[in-house]
Amino acid sequence: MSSRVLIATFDHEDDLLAATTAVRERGLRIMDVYTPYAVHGLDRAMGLKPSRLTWVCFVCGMAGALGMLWFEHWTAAIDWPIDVGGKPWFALPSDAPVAFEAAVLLAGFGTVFALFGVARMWPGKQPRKIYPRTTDDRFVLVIGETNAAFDVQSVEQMLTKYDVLKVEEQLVT
Amino acid sequence: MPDSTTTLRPPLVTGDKTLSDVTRDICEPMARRPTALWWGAFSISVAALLMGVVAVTYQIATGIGVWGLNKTVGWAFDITNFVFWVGIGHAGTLISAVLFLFRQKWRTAVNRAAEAMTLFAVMCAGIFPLIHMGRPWLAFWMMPYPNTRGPLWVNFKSPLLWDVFAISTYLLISAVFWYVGLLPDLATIRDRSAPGWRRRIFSLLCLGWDGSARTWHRYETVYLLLAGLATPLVFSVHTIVSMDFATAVIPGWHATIFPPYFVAGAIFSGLAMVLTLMIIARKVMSLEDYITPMHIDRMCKLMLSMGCLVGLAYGTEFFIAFYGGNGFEQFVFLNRAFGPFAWAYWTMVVCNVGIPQLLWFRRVRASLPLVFVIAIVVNIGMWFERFVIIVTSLHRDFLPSSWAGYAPTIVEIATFIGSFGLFFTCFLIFCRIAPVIAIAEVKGAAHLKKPHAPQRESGAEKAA
Amino acid sequence: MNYSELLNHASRRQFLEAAGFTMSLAALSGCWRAPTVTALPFVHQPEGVVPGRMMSYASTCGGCPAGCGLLVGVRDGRPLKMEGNPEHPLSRGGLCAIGQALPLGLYDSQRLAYPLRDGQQATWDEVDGAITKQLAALGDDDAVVFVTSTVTSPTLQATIDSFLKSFPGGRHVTLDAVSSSAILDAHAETHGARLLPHYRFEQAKVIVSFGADFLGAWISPVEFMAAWRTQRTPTPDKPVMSHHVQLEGRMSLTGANADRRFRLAPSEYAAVLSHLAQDIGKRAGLELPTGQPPKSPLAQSDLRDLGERLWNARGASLVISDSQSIAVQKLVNYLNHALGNYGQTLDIEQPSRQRQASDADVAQLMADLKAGKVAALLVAGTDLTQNLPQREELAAAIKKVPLVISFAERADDFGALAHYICPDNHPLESWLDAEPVSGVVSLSQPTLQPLGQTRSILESLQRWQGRRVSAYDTLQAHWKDVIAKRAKTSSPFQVFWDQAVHNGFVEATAAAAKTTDFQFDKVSFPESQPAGEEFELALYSKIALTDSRHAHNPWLQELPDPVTKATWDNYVCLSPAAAEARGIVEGDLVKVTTASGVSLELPAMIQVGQHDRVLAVALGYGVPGTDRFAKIGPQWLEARPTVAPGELVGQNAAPCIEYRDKALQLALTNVTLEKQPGRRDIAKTQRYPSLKVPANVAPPGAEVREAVQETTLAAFAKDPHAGTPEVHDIGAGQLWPDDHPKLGHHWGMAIDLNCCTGCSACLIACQSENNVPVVGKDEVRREREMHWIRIDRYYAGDDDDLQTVHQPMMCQHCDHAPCETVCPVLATVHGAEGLNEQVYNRCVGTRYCANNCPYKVRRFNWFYYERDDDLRNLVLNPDVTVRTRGVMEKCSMCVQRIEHARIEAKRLGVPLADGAIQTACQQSCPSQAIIFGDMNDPESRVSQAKLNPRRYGVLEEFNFQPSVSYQRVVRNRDEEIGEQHSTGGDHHA
Amino acid sequence: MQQRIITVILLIGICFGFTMLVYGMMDWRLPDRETGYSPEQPIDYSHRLHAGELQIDCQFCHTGAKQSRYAGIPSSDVCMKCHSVVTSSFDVLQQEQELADSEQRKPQPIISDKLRKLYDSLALDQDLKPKEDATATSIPWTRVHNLPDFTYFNHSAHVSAGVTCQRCHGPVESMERVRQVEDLSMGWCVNCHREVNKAGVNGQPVHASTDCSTCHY
Repeated sequence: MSSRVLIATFDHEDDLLAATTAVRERGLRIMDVYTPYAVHGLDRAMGLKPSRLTWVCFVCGMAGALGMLWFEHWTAAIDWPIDVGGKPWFALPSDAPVAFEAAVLLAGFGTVFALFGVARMWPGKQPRKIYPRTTDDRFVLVIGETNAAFDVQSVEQMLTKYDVLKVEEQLVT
Repeated sequence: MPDSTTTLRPPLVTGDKTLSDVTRDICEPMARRPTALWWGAFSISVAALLMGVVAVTYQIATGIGVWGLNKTVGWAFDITNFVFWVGIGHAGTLISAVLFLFRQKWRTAVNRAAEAMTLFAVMCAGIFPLIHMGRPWLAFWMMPYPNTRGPLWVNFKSPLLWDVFAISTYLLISAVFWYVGLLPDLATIRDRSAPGWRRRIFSLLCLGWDGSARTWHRYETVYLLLAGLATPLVFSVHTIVSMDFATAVIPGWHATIFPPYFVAGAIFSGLAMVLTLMIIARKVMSLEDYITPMHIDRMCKLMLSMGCLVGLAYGTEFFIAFYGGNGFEQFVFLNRAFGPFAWAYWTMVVCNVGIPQLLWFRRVRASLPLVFVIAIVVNIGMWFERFVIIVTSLHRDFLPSSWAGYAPTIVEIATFIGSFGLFFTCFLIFCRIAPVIAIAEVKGAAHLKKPHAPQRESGAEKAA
Repeated sequence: MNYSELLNHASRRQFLEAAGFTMSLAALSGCWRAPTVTALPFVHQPEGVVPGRMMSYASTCGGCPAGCGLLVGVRDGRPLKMEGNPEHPLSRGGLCAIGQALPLGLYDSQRLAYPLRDGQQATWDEVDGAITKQLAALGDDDAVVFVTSTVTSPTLQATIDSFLKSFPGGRHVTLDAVSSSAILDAHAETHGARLLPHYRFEQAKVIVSFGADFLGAWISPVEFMAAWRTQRTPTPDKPVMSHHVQLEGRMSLTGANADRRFRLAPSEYAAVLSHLAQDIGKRAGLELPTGQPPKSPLAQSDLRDLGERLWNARGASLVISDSQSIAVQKLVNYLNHALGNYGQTLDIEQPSRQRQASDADVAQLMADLKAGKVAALLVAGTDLTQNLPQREELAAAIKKVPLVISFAERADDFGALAHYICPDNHPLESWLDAEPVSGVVSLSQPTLQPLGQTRSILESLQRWQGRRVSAYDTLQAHWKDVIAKRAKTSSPFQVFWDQAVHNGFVEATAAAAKTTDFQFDKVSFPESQPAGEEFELALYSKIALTDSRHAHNPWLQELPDPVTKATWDNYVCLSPAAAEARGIVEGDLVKVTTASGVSLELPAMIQVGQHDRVLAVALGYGVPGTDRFAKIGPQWLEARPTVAPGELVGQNAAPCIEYRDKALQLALTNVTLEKQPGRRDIAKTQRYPSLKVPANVAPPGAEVREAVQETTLAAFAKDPHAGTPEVHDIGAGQLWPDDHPKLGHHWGMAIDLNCCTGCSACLIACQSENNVPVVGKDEVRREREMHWIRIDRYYAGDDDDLQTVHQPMMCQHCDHAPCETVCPVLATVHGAEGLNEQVYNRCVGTRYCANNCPYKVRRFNWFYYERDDDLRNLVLNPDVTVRTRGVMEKCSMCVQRIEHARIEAKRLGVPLADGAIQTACQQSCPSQAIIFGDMNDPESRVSQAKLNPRRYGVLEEFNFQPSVSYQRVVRNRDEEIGEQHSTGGDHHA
Repeated sequence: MQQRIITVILLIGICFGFTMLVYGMMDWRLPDRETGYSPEQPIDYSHRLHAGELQIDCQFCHTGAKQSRYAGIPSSDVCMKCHSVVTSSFDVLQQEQELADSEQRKPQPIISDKLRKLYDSLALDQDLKPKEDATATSIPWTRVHNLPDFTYFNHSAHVSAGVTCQRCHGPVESMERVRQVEDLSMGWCVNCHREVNKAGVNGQPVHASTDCSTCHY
């Protein structure tokens, strides 16, 4: 099924931010916003919840640390206990460094791959071509059709006071 | 809303640019043919690299004996270079991660290059522990993998093993950090470049980045997390490197001050290297508008403070040796300052503590040539620091009967030069194929002026 | 999807391509099938021979005339390990470096494998035929001269005599490279019998040696060391030990072990001896030597003290000298006589036969040769032209001799001049006997078939007298006729013989030598010659290369001299003062010219304790053919050859020898020294000579390292623990729990530094047991020698009263080993029995362990040390891995011997007894300074040694918990604390 | 579709190939891929016959096993203990005997081809008399069980501890030609040592050390 969307293009983050807020107040549905760089405050303007990737990071980190600690102790003291310089079997201090590195490694990779997962990014993925120059100098606000009065003229009217460069309507599948 | 021009801080990007200017300025050098200057630098680096390759091949084919080591001095150039390069690497992460956490916007100009530098420096560093082995082809024995020997695992109590994990983790995380930072810019290049292999490659690399605010939102989180991980990682890595010595029993190595001492030294040397590179890049890639004197000035201040920190560490070592009252310890430090390797020691002190003091003067900080020279001097000094720690401690230890000397052979020197070859070759290639400056971040951080009189484009009407 | 379906989609070809490609990868992994190994069993297995088991055969060492008892370890038909025969009455289980190195000489690919005729390979029949013809042609007045080094073998002596008897003009001349003929001649005058006393150091309470290096290379060092040692172990309840005074010009190993050492130029011996003689003579109330004693270079107080000590120990004192001046030796005899030492510490009833040379005969021979009066010249056991002065004239003269025969094992300097070389068997290949001291007759038996077509000299001589008798028969016959009778055995000969072969020796009393009363009139004070400013030159022999015979043995060439620590070279030793005065630094080339105009150009060695007017050069170098070592050791970019092109290993100093008053003088006066341009680095294994750290970097209060502890007898008598430095409390409480109790055995070692003389026999013992490679001069110069044992030598005191200590330093097998903690791949770990194990095949070669070893005893294989000489490889011990390039190695406490002993005990079902395991170094230590054993067994000798109040551990305050401990040095001196470590640190390379 | 199949094959194959490669590379010096190694021998001597059927004790021929590092390959004269009499298989000899009886003549000596080689090595002629022209030469057997040079296995220790030969060499008494059964890898050694320390060797408690220096020096 296809739906109509309005695509408003701006050339400065301030306009975009203001517009976004206004549009949401109007009760219009913001499908997405495309910007050349991370515009601060946009997430609030769009009303995005804080990402849960932090937890992924934490869990991976813990897994790395604990897993490695256990592995070190198991290899050195349980599977084949070997006397090294008369050091004790339970040697937490000397196990710490590697455990820490393992934590960092797992946390880092876990988080990044989680990002690729949730953001649907993979090598060779083709982005939609409909928003030109969003990776250069254009800020694009995409408004989706809702039951609320989705009236092209009025929306455009509203956006002009935010120095919108252009507003166009499209059908998206 | 606040106009960026009214802020008291000097602007991060000078020359009244628009967003598209920024994009163009940074991307165009890549599209252009390389300059003669680039070719010159590149051919020299490759020559050096080849020299290194030859030296290492000869050494691995013949034996470690082709180095000047002996029964008493078991490490010298090899590990010195290793620590030296790891140290260089650290400033990269420091600048990109730590300054990011501290919301230092000026970092955006240099962080990309700094991260790349980290990557290549760590690559150079990683080579030395590998080739310093008597039987490098068995290096994989350092990895705890299931085997038919019992299985026989590895010694997790050995600082060298900690090194293996620290360095490889550091390399991987730095690479990821760098790559994630590159994603939006890769997309920018993809969109700038005309359809063709170039475009295909970049669209493959940028994982279909489309600048969606939702992605940006998550992306920011991840980047923050990575920065948060990378920061302790840097400190841990050099702490562990320092433990190669600190956990040993050899007087002059066995010192609890080493972790902070080494970290400070690492950052110090790293900053020096970043400065060196940035000053060159600025000229060669004509990026004066992005790497402004203000950046240089900040780096100099940081470097100066690190220099003083390092100086403090040297002083503390001597004091502890004297105060600790251990004859062996005291001897080692006297021997450093007045023994056969005094020349190395004093070179170190002058280069690391003496000369950087010039940076107290604004005029010095303002003059790029001077800063450049000082940066080089610091690099030299920091190399000697590691040399002094390793060689002077080893060559005269407990029993006078086995006291020995040390002098490098051609092979060692060639290998050392080779590592520089590798580093610069990688860096020059990087300058050609990836944006040296984080486009998206500059745009975000610069908070450019809104272009006057927005020209409305036709087409909005047609919507009706 | 299934296979058929798949084929519908992908064409067969594509599939095969894909599959094939992947298979090729898998196939790669299969490439490493081990090569096929063929095993050749015996056809007829000899009785009692079990492949893989080492068997010992008693024999006699043929390395020098000292004739020490030998146990030859033979494994799978190869003699591998030389060990001392503990039952032997003279050597008492000790064996010196030369003896240890015999096998390498045996497996020398350059030994002659066939006789030579005019330098061409020949068959024995040809050679025998020609020689017998020429011998038969000799007229009655033709002189046939048979030159040998000292012959201690009764059978060989008899054979030579019977051979010479068939020629009216036949005579036997004995030539010793380092001769003692003055001692024999002196006794001929004072005791009416030309003999060499048998010195009995075990009886000597006071030893005064004038330059005699009896612990180093003088006459019979192993025997002397074993005897000397018995007087060097003071105990708390019996704090007595011998007092050993050394007066010498050069710095000898014996001087390094003396309680009191005086610097005295050889020309000054006479003066000091005269004063002592006068003193003792007066005390004994004997007729004094005629004349007036010259002015003494020694302080009156010292002289009085010496005389006092000697007199108080009369009957149990010993005065000896290596001087080749008969006058001096007569004074020595006078002293020993006046002190009543004859019959006590000197035995002339059953004299020594280890030196028999008569230099007068040698001089006569040289004259005859030049005069062309010699018709036939046969030389065995010595290199005539190499060991004598005036080589050129001599060589020219020899060329005129119609028949010249050499029995040398190779075409040496003299062999090159000989018409025939009839190579004798290697000592390990031949039947022979020896009587080093009258009354002790020992046998040597072959331990393998001769490797080449060499032939025992016994057989050759028999053959030339027309008798086809094997060496074995000759020997047995002589034993049947003579030795058995002397031994007064009641058992039948076969039993006696089997016993002798089994034990390796028999006690066979000899008729007491006929001596007269002491001839006082023969002894006189020499007229004083004022000491000039010119140098004196002392020619000496190193412990490893007594004469040219062993120059082809790389183990001995690379053995560090125990005093100078130099390898692969000889050099001119001179005192620091002398060097400074002439602006000479170590390694500078200097030119030494003797009064007779002979000159040598050698590098300078600055030697602490050397007399300022004395130069010293070692004999036994510059041997033809030693340029073979040019390429020994690794060859790489910056490698320097061990022997420079056109040169030899060192230079021959024999041309400097002068024949004066009936002896070949090794000590020469009026020698000049001049500095030459250029240098030659000397490869030393120890650079820094002292425990005192350099003054300019010495922290106050820590100027001296306490690695070696010493005390004086006086202090020891008061408090057995005297000399213990106050160490920081190592703390009873440990940081970690002790998770590694040593429940079973706990191997440990104790080394008594008061007995260790530094003779370095253990180095070679270890090298031969553990397949330690030879690395060549350049690698030693780069401080990369591979010896597992290092004998640290430290000087203290000033040049006029130099005190030296020797400390064998090998892996200490610490229970808290710093090396183990740092190895990333567990290549060096701790065994349950306290051994620090090095696993070569696991080592990746990071060298971290070596860096972290506080004793610096780990050795790294910098290169692949060549093992391409297949014959030489036969010397390798199959029980020890030959290490490859890039791995670390170190002392393993002969773990292979531990394992073997353990398994044997298990096989025989007996407990592992103390002493069942002997490490290689311990077994052949001539002074039995090393004890190895189980520290958990309170009865074991090592446990006892660890209770010794003199015990201490090196660097033990660091809590490394070394398993090797040392016993403190005790010097027999009166002062409580010797003015220790005052200098020495100042002169170093 | 077709392409995808090829990719799948390639992927699976490459994974397989690389795992093999990696497996091959680790410890390639250990002879653990020698399992099943069963080389041709100069004389196809049957352990099944001698050790199995005839019940000859292993150490009757391999005398070194108890007292030496090496079990040792028997010298030719050991074989002669029996084969000076038994020159061929029993029934062949019997036939000849019967034939000879029927023809009233002395039976001719019959020597089987296998044993011919043995006698040649001993330089014995048809009537087992020494030939004067030939000299005895040992039989070049091919070693089946090989360990790396840096590993010291001592037969004596294991035999006197009561370990059966089969424990390492497998059921030799059932083999026509000897085959390597175990992989002789370090892990295999160590794990056996661990077991016997717990379980003991046929009831007897033993101490089998797992120190490195037990096998490596």
